[in-house]
Amino acid sequence: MKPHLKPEDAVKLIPDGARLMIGGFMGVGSPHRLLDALAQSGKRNLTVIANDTARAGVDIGKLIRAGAVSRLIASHIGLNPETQKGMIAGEIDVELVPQGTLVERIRAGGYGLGGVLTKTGLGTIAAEGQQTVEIDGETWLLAKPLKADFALIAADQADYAGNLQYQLTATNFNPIMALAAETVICEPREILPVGMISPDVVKTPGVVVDYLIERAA
Amino acid sequence: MKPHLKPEDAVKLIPDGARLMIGGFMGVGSPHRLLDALAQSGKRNLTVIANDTARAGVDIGKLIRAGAVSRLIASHIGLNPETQKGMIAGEIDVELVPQGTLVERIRAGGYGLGGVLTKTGLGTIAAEGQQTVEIDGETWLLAKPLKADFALIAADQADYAGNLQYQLTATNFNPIMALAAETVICEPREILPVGMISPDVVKTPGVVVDYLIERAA
Amino acid sequence: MKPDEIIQRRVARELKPNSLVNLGIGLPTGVAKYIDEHANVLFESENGIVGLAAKPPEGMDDPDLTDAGGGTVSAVPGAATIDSAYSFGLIRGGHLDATVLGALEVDERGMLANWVVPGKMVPGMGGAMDLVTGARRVIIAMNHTAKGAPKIVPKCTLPLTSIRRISLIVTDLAVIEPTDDGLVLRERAPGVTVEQIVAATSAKLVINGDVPEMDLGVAA
Amino acid sequence: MKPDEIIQRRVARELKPNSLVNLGIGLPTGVAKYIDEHANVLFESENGIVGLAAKPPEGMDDPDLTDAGGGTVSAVPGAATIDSAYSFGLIRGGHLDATVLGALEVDERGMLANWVVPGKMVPGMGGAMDLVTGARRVIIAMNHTAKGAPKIVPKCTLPLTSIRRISLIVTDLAVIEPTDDGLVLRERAPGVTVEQIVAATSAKLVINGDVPEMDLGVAA
Repeated sequence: MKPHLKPEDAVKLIPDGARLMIGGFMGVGSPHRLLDALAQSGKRNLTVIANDTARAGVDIGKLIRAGAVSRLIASHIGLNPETQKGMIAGEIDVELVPQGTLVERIRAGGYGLGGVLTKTGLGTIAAEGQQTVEIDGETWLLAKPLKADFALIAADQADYAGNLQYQLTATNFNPIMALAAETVICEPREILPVGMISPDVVKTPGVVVDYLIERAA
Repeated sequence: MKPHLKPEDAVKLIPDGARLMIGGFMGVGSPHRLLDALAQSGKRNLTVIANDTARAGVDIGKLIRAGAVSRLIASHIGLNPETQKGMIAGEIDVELVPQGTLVERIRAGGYGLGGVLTKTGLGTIAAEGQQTVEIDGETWLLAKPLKADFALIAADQADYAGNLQYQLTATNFNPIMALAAETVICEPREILPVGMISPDVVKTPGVVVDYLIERAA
Repeated sequence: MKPDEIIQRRVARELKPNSLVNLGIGLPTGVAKYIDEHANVLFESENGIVGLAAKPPEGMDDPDLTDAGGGTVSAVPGAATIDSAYSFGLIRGGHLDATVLGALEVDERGMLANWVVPGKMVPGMGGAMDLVTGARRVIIAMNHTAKGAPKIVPKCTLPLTSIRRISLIVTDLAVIEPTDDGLVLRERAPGVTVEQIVAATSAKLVINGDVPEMDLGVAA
Repeated sequence: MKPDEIIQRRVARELKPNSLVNLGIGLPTGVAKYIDEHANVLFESENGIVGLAAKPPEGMDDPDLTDAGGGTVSAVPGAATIDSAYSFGLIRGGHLDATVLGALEVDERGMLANWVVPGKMVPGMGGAMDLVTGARRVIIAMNHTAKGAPKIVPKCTLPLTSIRRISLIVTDLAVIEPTDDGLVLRERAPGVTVEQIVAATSAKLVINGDVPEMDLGVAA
């Protein structure tokens, strides 16, 4: 059986300065209770890798508002003015990455690949300072793999062994991040006995998940 | 509704000299009826990209026995002595690629990526003549994307819109190949009305599938 | 007809039956309203679904079924859920027949700037760079001018979204196609003159003979 | 005890509870028989499943549930199906705790050759190169000699599988660990002398004091 924790105990595993991947897209498919607990925990100096920071004070936006984040790697911060303010004030070091490149960088980290070769961003300011590679006379941008200390992900159903399935657009970055972090903590909507999820429906095998967040009391 | 064909009509779409990706792993998850029809069609000079050539006279092995294949990109031919014989006799030009690199090369072709950066094969004869890339002082092998004219794949269930789901170890290369070919022909075990497969269970959206093979009469 | 409706109706006519299309948030989203329901145009949203449909009936929305703006949506029968990597595999890999996006500027080379105004607006590029680089056709849907200032300019002053040339510009005044020979004025909006279009455009326009009026499928 | 059983029993003791392990086809497959069922060692097969189990009961096999050799297998409750890309993501990405593979040759540097005999046997590397390059531990399970000829040699004469050093060699005669200082003889099989091992090995072995007998968990 997979170790299972309350959100407030799970965040105790995370030290100040940790590098976190956080699933979700504008908060959809984010581990809401885990983010609540993390925002309340008073952590500092976190690096967050995520698609976005949701809206002001919502989901990942709670971490921003709590001043917990000093570095952010994301594709979009447009709907969270607090993140933009933090960036402009120099309080948050923000690296903006095209969304498709961001998810492939995370995948490359998890899959043991050396980087991502893409045309996206080539010749734009998003590519400044980045390595390029010539392949058969064509130029490709080389984007480096991303890894993290922790992945904080959300799932629809988990079983006791940590097998995960996701629902609809709450899937997004979650299954990709599950392979790219040293420690994977998942907050599922419900937890079921082993054998209740068909092997063909599992999108993340339990073997890569380290902790499940228990259901709300 | 997705166009649907009998196997013998589907193979008429495939010209001599075509480049084919064929799903399956030792025949498991291969499009059996389509391969039967293709082997009987008298095609010549095909390029086949597949994990293996199954056993002598079985599945992809039927194409080998029929003399239809002049070029093969695969990870393993050890269980089909006819393929080995063809290779040694110079009748089949065989490129052996590590399995994990092979599937990533196919994915890169389908995902619009410039190549695969891997440590696998580095420093071995499998890497001879291949480009390497230095990233932060580390050397990575660059393996190039693969694309094909046709992907011949198998699925467990399809719906009328071509959405596909796969079963157990019959999944293997099929969903990856479905993105990497100009024309995708799928032989499902059963075909269901639209709405019978949950969106979360679909592994290949119907929009990338061009033809379904009808059920056997 | 309102300017937005002109743009949306005209863009709708660019979308082919049985094609896969990504509509940007805002004005482009409204294009869906004007697609013939029998055309079987399938919408994908980069947050992970093929088969996106209109807003759900009141009280029937689900927080796990959303568009790229985070708003709840519905889906067509036969929709498919995809993760973010697959979503951008479709986009980058050339499986997306068209994307419809807004613009801050488009220039004579057909280059697009739509993601950042340095020092002012830093939203991030989200999926825009992948969409503009990877979609088979990139259709820009925008008002011809912003606060009276032309948005179709000789050369973008804002950072580019991609160095790939976009396919078509549809505005409330005109349809313009970037080509090797420059920006070709293809159509006028109903009642708009070539002179009005030229006056509202700071880029050079290539005008070949008579410029026909847009066909919007309905009386404007 | 037969040579294969010695090897399989000894390798089984290397596999840690709650770990993910890939067993090569042939002799390594048999290791599974000797794993404590309470240890929750999970087997993955590179053709796409986590949670592989023994052969199915007669008449209960399914053609869509197979191992990497194409033979039918069963699965544990809580198994998960994965596609080939994900399978090698697990392998290459360091998520696989151990792989157990056969060998044609292993040498003093700990390099492995196990996929080709040029001019004679051209099976292809299958997943071997990824497994040897990516698994956290690579354990070689093989007979110490082939037709009397040593398989542990000064330098591989056959093409290498990877330039990554393997973790451990378990044979019917010995347990040997490749280190920076060379091949260290760690254990003897029951009843086998150090002299017999040295005689059956053409590579130089590092022998530090007394070499203990293997603990196989049962009387040999």
